[in-house]
Amino acid sequence: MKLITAIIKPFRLDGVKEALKAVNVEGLTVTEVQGFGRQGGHTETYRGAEYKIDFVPKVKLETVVTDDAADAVVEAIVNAARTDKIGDGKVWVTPVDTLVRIRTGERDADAR
Amino acid sequence: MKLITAIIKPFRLDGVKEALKAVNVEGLTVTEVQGFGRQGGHTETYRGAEYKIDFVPKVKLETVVTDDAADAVVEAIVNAARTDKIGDGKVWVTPVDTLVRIRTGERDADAR
Amino acid sequence: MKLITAIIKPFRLDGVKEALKAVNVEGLTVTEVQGFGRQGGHTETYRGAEYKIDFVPKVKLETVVTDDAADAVVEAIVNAARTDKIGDGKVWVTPVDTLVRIRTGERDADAR
Amino acid sequence: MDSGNTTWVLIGAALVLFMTPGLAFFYGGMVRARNVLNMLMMNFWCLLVVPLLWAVAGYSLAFSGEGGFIGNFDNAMLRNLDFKGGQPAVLIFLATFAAITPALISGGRRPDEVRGVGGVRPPLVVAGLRTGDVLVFAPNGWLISRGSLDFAGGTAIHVNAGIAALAMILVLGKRSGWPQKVSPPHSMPLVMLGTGILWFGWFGFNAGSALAADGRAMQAFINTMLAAAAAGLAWALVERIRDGHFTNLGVASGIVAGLVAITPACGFVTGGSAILIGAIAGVVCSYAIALKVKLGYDDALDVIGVHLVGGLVGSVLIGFFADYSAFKAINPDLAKFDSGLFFGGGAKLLGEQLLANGATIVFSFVVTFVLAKVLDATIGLRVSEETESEGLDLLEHAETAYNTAERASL
Amino acid sequence: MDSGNTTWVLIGAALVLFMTPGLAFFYGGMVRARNVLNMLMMNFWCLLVVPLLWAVAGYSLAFSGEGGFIGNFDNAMLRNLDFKGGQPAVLIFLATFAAITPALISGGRRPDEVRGVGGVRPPLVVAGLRTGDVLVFAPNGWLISRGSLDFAGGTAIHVNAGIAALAMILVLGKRSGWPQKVSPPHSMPLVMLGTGILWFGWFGFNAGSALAADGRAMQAFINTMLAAAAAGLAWALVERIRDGHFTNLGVASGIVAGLVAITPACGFVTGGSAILIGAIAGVVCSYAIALKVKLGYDDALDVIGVHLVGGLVGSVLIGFFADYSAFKAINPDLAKFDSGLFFGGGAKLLGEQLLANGATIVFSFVVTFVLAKVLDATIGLRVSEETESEGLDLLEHAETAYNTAERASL
Amino acid sequence: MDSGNTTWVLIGAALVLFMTPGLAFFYGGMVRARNVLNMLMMNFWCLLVVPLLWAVAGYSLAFSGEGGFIGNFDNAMLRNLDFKGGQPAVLIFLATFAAITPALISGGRRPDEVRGVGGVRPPLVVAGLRTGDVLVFAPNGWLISRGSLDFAGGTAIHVNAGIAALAMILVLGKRSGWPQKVSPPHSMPLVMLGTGILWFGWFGFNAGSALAADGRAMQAFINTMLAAAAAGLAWALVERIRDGHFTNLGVASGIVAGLVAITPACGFVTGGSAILIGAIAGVVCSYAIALKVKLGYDDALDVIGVHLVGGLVGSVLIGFFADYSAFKAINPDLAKFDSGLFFGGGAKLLGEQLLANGATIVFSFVVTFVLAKVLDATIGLRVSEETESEGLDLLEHAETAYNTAERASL
Ligand SMILES: Nc1ncnc2c1ncn2[C@@H]1O[C@H](COP(=O)(O)OP(=O)(O)O)[C@@H](O)[C@H]1O
Ligand SMILES: Nc1ncnc2c1ncn2[C@@H]1O[C@H](COP(=O)(O)OP(=O)(O)O)[C@@H](O)[C@H]1O
Ligand SMILES: Nc1ncnc2c1ncn2[C@@H]1O[C@H](COP(=O)(O)OP(=O)(O)O)[C@@H](O)[C@H]1O
Repeated sequence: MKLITAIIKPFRLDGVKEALKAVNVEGLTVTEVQGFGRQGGHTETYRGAEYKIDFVPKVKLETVVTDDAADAVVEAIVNAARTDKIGDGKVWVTPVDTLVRIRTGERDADAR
Repeated sequence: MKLITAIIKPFRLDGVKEALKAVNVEGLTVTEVQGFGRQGGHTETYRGAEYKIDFVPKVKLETVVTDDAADAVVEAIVNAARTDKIGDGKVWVTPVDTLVRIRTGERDADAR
Repeated sequence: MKLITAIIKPFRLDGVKEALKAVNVEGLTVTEVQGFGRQGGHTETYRGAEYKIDFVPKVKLETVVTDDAADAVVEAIVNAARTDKIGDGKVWVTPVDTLVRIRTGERDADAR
Repeated sequence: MDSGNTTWVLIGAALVLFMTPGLAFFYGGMVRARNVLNMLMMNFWCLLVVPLLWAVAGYSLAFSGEGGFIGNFDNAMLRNLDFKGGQPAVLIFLATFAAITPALISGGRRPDEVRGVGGVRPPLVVAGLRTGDVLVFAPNGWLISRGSLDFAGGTAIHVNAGIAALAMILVLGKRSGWPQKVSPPHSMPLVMLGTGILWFGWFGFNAGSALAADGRAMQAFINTMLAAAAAGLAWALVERIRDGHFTNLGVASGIVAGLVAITPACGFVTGGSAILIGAIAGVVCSYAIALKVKLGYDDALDVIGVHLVGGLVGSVLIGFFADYSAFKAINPDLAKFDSGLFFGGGAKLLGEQLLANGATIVFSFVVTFVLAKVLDATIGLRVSEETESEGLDLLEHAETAYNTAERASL
Repeated sequence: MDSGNTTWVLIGAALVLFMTPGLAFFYGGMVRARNVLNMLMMNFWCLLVVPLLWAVAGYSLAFSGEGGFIGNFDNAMLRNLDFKGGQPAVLIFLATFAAITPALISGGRRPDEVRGVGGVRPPLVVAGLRTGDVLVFAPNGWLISRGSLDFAGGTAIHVNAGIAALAMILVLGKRSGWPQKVSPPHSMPLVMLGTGILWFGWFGFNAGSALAADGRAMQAFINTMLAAAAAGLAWALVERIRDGHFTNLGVASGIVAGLVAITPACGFVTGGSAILIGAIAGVVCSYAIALKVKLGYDDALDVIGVHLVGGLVGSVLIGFFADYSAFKAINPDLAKFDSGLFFGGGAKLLGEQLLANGATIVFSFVVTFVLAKVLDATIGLRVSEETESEGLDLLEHAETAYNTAERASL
Repeated sequence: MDSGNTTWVLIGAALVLFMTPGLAFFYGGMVRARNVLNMLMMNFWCLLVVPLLWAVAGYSLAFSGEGGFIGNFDNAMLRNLDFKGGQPAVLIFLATFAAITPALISGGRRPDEVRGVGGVRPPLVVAGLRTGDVLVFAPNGWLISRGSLDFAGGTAIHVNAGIAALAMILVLGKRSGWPQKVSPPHSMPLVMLGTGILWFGWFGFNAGSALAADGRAMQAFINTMLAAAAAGLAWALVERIRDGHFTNLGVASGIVAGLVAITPACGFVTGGSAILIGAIAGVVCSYAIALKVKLGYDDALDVIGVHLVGGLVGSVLIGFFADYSAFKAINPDLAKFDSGLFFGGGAKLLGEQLLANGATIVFSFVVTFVLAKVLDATIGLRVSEETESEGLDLLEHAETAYNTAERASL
């Protein structure tokens, strides 16, 4: 199994979710995160004093898939998340030894 | 070392934590996440307009353990998190090259 | 590629970020998490009733780096995050099959 | 009624109306984030239902005619009101009192536990009940005509609502996990906002009850200020000594306990007595809230510890501190009332106070208990375990209180 | 003006001033967390600009002199005010009315969509416009002198602001994704806080408009209470039956709809009529808000469904429910007004009410539409797509509403 | 005191009481989420302690007898009050003033830095001090009897509290990391809520200080409205030009600066002057807040930039704008006061204003500085570094403000 992790722009979450459904991903887990990268942050002003915020809100998406589905899933995410603007984010793939569905105890491909 | 990641129902967190203590897990990290899966979401109504929320609040739990402890830990989590209802969540295991305790620089099994 | 994950004290985030810049890490993703470990939690009192909170706020930091940069990055984090007090946190390293930059489709080292 | 007194009574009514949202925030801040909307609903609901009942018949049944237990329909649907004498102003002032009484009971349970059709049935029913209750405490009513004193509704409202809450709680039973597993207030700033609004509005409640901007209103106003301050301070000091910290919730609870305690007394006692009544209420209530664990009733928001006990403390202490001569000096035309034990009036008033509160407790407890039992047996009052863990806001109201996550901003 | 009436009018002014922050929270809670500060700004901004315009010339143009359409500059810069008669108190009371009128329009669009220099230009410009509008509704104005009735500004303020909001909305077009993609209120407790403050302040708005603490003020106060309660209840019941749940937003919306509807009527009708007007407004408005999707205008905060429709309902129902003889009984010196269809006055008043509202709608719509078109063509009213997705608070005001994350606590 | 004036003064007292929670939210919103409860506590604490001190002896020492520097104990424990003349109403009105004065100082430091037993010691001690201070500004006091003017406490309260805050700040030193590392307001809606409550309550503060609902009260009310609006607008425009954005915090700060500046002046100047005073205060304060970085004192919540500077601006401008003849026209019986430089009164009044403020600054600074030094040397005023990073709420009060996480809902 593979764990696909993606960092994307929050407003693309809906689109990516639909794209994932289209490649038969049935479950995923989403976390609100703060990203730091080339995109840079922004500045806020309070009573004339500037606050530099380096971080940008991003959404992290994790889904465990079978080995042979991994490439298609990565591709689906990249296509759906892309806006061609800086800060679109990353996708990475890590190996998973085993996946268990808590409710049934099913393993790996059956547990997705 | 292995990283055990579990997505569980929030109200099971306390139970799972106790179960993990019982199998000598001394540290873990918890994140609030949103899950998407078979369980489905819910609908809210504001001034007659329906808002479909696809995501369900879940808790993500991460703990790095020694290779030989991994199976017992997975089992402990599965047993404690199970409610036999849809949406109970997943556990997965990924390989870890090394673990360091920041305070002491200890490595791997000693760093847990 | 390697994924370096660190759990640190929130107030060390700025310092660690600077230390990572110094070792050429150009992107990272940050999550607010709750830690459970040796450090212990705290107690709150409401109308005389005690609430034991086991968890401590921590920050999780994830960055994907090239294999040969991994050791230096771990070291940079450990040095910058260390306060020598209990609860300083952990760093762990996991293998990454591939990394993609969404905006360009670049892979691995180029995608950082 | 002259323009000054009319302004006094109407602004008083507006202030008391504002107290109900204040109460909603005071309680709403204490519950979990997933139940706060149900708590707000239970309170706002009282503002929707009770004034209508009051206008249609409630006021008339309570205040018109000569009946010792119940009035007549002479003023039903607002008919035959004496505008010159200011009767409509008094009517609407009292409507806001009638509205907040059942709202107080809403704190009787964390909403985790109370269900109903859409979470509003119990307050609805209880609203009807309470409006009825007030009848017994009407000016010509049995208790009042015997000589017991209750200036702004300490017995009629706080003791009454507090004991009703206890009856509800006993019918409902404990939350699962209580008292081991409880949860902290989800928003203390909301609690403090509620406290600020309550204190502000309570001047209308207490001093407004003089129904004229006169010397007695001044004294009631001063008493309200001092008792709240003394009780807040007393509760905070108890917590500091007993638990080690001054807490905001302690200060807020103490302020409310002091306001409750001075409510029945504020038009009968002088400033020094008000300070004492406040301080005593602060100390007594700060210990009374611990009884729930010892005696095993799950009074999540401490309606009993604060409103029942606070109201009792204030009402009973009238028996010691009432001072007719001081008020006679302010207003020579004032109708006679008995002074208390410490002010030359002997024990008679104390006896009347004990009797009035005892009768109220028995009456209100029995009525509410029977009603709650009937409701529980027929439609069921407890929410399901699923609702308890998912939260009432979503399941009963299809709403969530806070949508600040990025997800919500998609 | 005696001390009682002076107190009445000045406290009324303070209450109405407090309504604008209340409105800010009512609307602010409904928008997304990333746009709430822009919403608050649009409301507070009205409090900064309008009272100044009012003092410099607005009041004088509206109220001095004999002109049927516009006054003169006799009272400009607060000159020549009659302190004995209480004119300054009335002036500042009305200033707070002038301020809240453009604030109502701010709800005309979720701020996601309205831009300007720093997000404040449209309300600024519209503030000038509105202050001007009021001229037409001055006491000597054409509409009023024909005999139409508007006690506290149902037509002049709510219908006026509501139709102006519609004009703005038509110029601005729809948000991208509307009506498929919308977002829930970011903070319902903030909405309920706003509701509580609005109800509280509205007593000053309506009963204060009697400009004396007299019998008519009492009646207006009672009507305000009952109509709000009836409308809140009606809206909640519609939702329960239609959508399956009682919701807090429904209760809040109903309360506001009832307050809007009783605004023009509160000094002309009695309590039973107020309950009916409230109940009708609650039902009608709870359905009116669905029109936006059917007819395709993106009225995100339902200013049209609540203020325009609510104001119309109340104003037209005066034509049925106005009851001169009841008010004559309260105050024998009261100037004559026509009674409504149900109270022996025939259809004349109804005709006048329809005419007055029709004229207001045409006038206000045309003026605002032209103005908005000009603004849109010259400086542009819509924010860019980037601003829409990043949030106005950050891009227009360089602020964010909530910084509670650990990150913010570094 | 007739019913109208009694209502005026008592409602004024209720409004001023409500200002202290308003101030708590205004400041509380500006600090970090982990310190907000300590900020609320410091403000509510003043409401608990000061009214009691005031009733027991403070009022009497300030207002009874003929002493130029201090009164006597004739009215201690509320004895010998003249109910007919309305003395009790005035007493409790002033109690709320006494309470908010030390609350203002609480903004003198972000709570990150101030410790004490449970975080309340400094305000407690300072409360005693401030209550004492007021003695010097009593009606028979030295400064007032020389002819300087201070209608509602601009010098006695705002300058006094502002300079005391500066003394505290100089003793406490800078927060670690300041001014490089600071943190943004944790909740701007809370700040705006505080602003709304403050403006609302300030009508009681300023216009209530006329102690009668008369022409002067009307003028003071109008001035309060206009100065706040002008200052809010001025500050917002400065920010727009200087920093590029209109900000909510700027609008809020401007409103408060305008309210502070008009406080001493509102009963001596006419509307046009009020607009100018407000506008000048808005501009001056918006620049004054930048001084802290240049001069190196860590005035985290800008008590100095807003209250000290705003109070000074208003108080000194009385020397230019006071207009006796205008007020004489409103009330022929008005006691004489000097007019200002622009209104034919010459420079005498300006001199008195400068002297009064100078004396206040020296007196209050020295007293507070010495006191703070003593406290710092004995019990220590700064919190430990650990407390600074963990947050005062948890360590000093064992509470956390927000528990909205799922974790909290377990
Ligand atoms: N090496 C990395 N490891 C983990 N996350 C990263 C890494 N680099 C970037 N990110 C995440 O991806 C987001 C986008 O990266 P950024 O460099 O801003 O733009 P782009 O992806 O277009 O190159 C960042 O905000 C951060 O959350
Ligand atoms: N393939 C997956 N990868 C990552 N997380 C998943 C995956 N499938 C499900 N999840 C997580 O597990 C939760 C429960 O899954 P769900 O399909 O709803 O029920 P069940 O676990 O009973 O099959 C989801 O809400 C989601 O957070
Ligand atoms: N085995 C583990 N796996 C994952 N996270 C851990 C583990 N042990 C500790 N942590 C995280 O590291 C934090 C610090 O650990 P703790 O045991 O308190 O102190 P220390 O790191 O000094 O030994 C914890 O709060 C938790 O977030």
